Amino acid sequence: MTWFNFAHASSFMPTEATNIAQQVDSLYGFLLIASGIACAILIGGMIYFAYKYKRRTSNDKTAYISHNTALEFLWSFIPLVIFLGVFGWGWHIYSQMRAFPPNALEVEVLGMQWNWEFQYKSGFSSDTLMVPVNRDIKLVMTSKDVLHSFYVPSFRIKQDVIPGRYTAIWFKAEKLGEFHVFCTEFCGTSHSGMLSTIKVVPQGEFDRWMEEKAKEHSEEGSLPLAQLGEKLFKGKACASCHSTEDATIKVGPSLFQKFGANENIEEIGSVVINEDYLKESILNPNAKVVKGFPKNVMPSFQGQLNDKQISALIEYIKGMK
Amino acid sequence: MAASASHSDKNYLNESSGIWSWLTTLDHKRIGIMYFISVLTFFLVGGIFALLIRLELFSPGKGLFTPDQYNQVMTYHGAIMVFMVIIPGIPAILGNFFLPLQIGAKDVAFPRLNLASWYLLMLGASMAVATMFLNKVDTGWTFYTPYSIRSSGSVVLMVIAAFIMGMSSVLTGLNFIVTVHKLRAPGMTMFRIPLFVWALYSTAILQVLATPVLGITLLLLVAERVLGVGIFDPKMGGDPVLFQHFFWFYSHPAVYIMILPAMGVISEILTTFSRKTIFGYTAIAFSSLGIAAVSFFVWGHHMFVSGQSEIAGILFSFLTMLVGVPTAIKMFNWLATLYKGSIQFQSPMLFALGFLFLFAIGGVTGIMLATIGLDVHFHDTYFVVAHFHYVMVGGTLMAIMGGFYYWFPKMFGKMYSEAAARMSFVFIFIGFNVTFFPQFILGSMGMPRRYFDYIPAYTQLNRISTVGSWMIAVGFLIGLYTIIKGLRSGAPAPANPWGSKTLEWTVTSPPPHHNFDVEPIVTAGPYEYR
Amino acid sequence: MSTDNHAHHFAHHFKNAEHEYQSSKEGIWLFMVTEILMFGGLFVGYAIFHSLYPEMFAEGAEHLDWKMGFINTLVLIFSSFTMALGIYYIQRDEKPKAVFNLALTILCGCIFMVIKYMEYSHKFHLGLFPGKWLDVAQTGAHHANLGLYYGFYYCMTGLHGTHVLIGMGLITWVLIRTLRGDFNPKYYTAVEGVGIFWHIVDLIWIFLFPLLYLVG
Amino acid sequence: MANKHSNHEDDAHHIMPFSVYVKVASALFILTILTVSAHQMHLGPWAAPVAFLIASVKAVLVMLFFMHLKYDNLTNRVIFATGFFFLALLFAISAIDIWTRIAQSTVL
Repeated sequence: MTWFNFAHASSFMPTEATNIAQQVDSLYGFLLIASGIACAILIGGMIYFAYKYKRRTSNDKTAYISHNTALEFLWSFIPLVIFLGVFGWGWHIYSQMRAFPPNALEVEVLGMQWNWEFQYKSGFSSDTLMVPVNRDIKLVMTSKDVLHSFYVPSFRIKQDVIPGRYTAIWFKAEKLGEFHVFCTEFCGTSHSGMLSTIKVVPQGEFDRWMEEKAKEHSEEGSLPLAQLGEKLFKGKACASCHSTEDATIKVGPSLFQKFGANENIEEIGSVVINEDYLKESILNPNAKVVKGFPKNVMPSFQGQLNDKQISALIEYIKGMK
Repeated sequence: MAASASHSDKNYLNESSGIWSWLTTLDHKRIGIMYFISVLTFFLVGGIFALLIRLELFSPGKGLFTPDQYNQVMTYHGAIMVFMVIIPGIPAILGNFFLPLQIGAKDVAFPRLNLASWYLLMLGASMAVATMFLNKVDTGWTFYTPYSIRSSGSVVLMVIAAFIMGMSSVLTGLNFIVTVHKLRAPGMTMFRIPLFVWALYSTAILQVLATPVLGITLLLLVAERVLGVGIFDPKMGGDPVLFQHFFWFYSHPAVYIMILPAMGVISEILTTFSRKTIFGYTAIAFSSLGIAAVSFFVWGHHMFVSGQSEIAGILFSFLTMLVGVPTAIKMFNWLATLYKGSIQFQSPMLFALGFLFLFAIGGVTGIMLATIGLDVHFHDTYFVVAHFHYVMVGGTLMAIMGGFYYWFPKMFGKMYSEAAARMSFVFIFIGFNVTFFPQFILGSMGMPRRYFDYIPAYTQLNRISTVGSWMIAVGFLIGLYTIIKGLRSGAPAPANPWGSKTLEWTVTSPPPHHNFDVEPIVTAGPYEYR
Repeated sequence: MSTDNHAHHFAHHFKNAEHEYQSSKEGIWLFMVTEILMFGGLFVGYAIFHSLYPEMFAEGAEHLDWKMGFINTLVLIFSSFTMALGIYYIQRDEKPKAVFNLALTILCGCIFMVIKYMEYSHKFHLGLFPGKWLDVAQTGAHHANLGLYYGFYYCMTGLHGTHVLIGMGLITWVLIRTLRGDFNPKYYTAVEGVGIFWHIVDLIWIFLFPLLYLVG
Repeated sequence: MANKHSNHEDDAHHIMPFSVYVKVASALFILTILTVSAHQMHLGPWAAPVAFLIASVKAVLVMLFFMHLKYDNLTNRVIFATGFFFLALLFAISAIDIWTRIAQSTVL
């Protein structure tokens, strides 16, 4: 497929990190050329006729051509054949996208407003997806709340993530590096902030990372509370809505130097930010929303955090000075 | 009511006066004008929202809005443009005015129903606008579950508004079908009706058959929010993908409700300004019907990655390719109509040629999106945004503008300033390409749609796109100026300023109250330029 | 071909009264298509979820009293019969009989709604509410999502009941017009249209009854 | 042609005899009873198709005689049939999707 390499569009298409990405780009390249020809005929023809047959006198006589069966048959039949060919080509690529290799490394993806969580079989989870290069990876995905869509431009794959059921997608990255993950199904306030990264690394590095993660996971119990809180704060993507190092307002109020301060709550008035308030706001975020911020934005973490983890988070927030 | 009906200068505009005579009118022409005023207002509001979206996207990061405000603006832009501008656009304005005139009828079949449709649209529109002052809706115009079940906006009111506007659309369609079946003048056979009428007729079929399914979908969404019935809610064992099936069963044909009438307008303008009979009348007429029919079979191409089954996806990809054929037929037939014509570049013709240009690009990118393996990459990216704006704005809106300039002399009995109209075309056409062509590239690069913020790599193209949106705005402002100036001080228009052959040009400009003083007898086709 | 001997004046854009009648009737049929497609959406949803959760639907149907549905079916079929007779007598210019049959149709509609009301209040009493409001503990439902079945039950019967009420209103309207003497064998478009609407309401119930009460 | 079409329409509309209405109503009553008795025979997997079949027969009777479709013109019959056709289409393709989905399950 080198003959339309120029249309391979590498100038604006994202890196082709998988074999399927190359195939998709070949088809896209073909379609760009075919479309270019079609547009040249239609638009070029239009411009040529407009120039050639422009009105010269106010009583020009025009040819009376009502139809031409042969021509009409041709311009119905040729597009049909091309369209069906393109359909077949697209089907061929799609069937590869949907043919799950049997021995793939499986990772469970959990989409939620508004971050991705990647859960490995060894029992730990991560907010970035670390995978070994040249290895089939199968992602089994579900959502905790609303529809999301898992999209990796460099792999040319996308699949909606649906609450209440599992969908799947697979890829085999052939290039090392970091690749964007976007959410492409509108999911509310921070839809455009629901980003993640896929890190493709050599097998050795991946194995080391797995070991480290597993160790960290087992050590979580012995971490000091504030450090565990910091880890959870990152892992649950709290930071995408609450700033911790200055008073900048993101989606929600900043938590910097908030502990012990007063906040103005709609309909209730001034409230002191203490342990109880923080705990209530984590478990039941709509109970006391700070004035000026919308309700129903922050998800509840009821059932996702145990008492120790909540204490750890509070400890961490206390320390933001 | 004016008593002196015998006066020879009487036409539909001055046969009676006062606001009440307009609000209670049963005259299809006056109802058309009322639609024109209301849709133009909605368009200005939707257009301002579009400009605000582009302004926010001028730079990555937070600009004008908070993310929630952006999502609301994006939702209202979509909902207003779809339900209140493009769907009623051509059928309700130009269709109402010219369908009876073009087939030699004195009115549409059910004039009261016609007025009721306008009031329904107004009622729905006011409810939609009311949500802007209550809890603003942020679901996108597609109302996908389960987000629309959980969202805190006034989704129920918005959805009922869409339901009511849907009823308005159904009743307009019903009216047009009966009008075309029953009210044609003597000699006006089905194969002598102008192609604009064929297009409206095909559209009307879509309106009647597809909209009820949207109706029940929206009612179920209301039930979902009020009663929690669970049909579309996975928490209750329901299926959000089924919502998408129901939604697109209407909303894909709705895309053709938007574009088919535009194609009809283009056929009228091209023949008039190349003073030549249409090439392949029957092919164009049947391709309208064909597009209408096949459009019901292809809704799932909006759902290739939605979690529907692979088999369904492949089937929909195949069926979608079939819609491409009648569309290609129309394009080639229009091109052949230009061949050996006598082409004049009045502003309606400029808009028609602009339509061909933009629709060609919209069409070929449509084929790319129909190709299932490729759509997995493009789905829900700016490629899709660019594609449907090329079809909806580059197609439908260009046709509305062209059609409006074309029929302006007939509607108001005055000529507009040709220079100003051409100027508006230049700004809209260039601005449109500057705005939306970069979005194809952004989409190829992977920028998802409905994004408040984006990664820095997308900045340059977004900037170009935003600048383009300002050019479009200037173009439409010039257009508005042209219309107002034409209405205030335009030269009186003759009955047939362009030398067209269809029936509406045989009556005075503006037409008399009852359209035809003598019932026309039709003996030939609509485009007999010999 | 002339209809001058009859009082009805047809609208100016029609050629004659018959032309107007045929056009109106086509409009009515087109409207009925939209009714079919709107209700049809619910039936499609019902069929799909029935195939996914057959036991749950069977459980739901067991809570319904088929005798109530059966009586309502008979009432509605009878009302369709009297509606058809109402038109028949107008066609034959027998006004008193037509009025009697139309009134009987309205009465049947009332009976239908009363039985429906009894059914609903009984269901509410048992805690059989739609969707998330269904009281799983009180009803002892085997399927946690039984509310989905009742979602369908209330949406379908509720939308149908709304149509019965609208139909009764429309029949009252044509009844008054009949009493006023607006109709005659040459002009009875409104009665015909309302009749078709009423039969559609009956038609939908004919499917709702076995689907909800029997098969489940 | 429009005018020719409506000119040769029958000026006096078809009036069905009274006995037809009575026969159709009786048939509908009998079929309703039949549905219920079929239900009580516990036909298992056949229950749904049988109930649906009987309902369809009843529906056709109502359409043909009560709604006078039997004596109506072709256009109106085609119009009404179109509604059912597109309904079937909505059902068919949605069902194809739902019945051919390959269920994925969690890997954890």
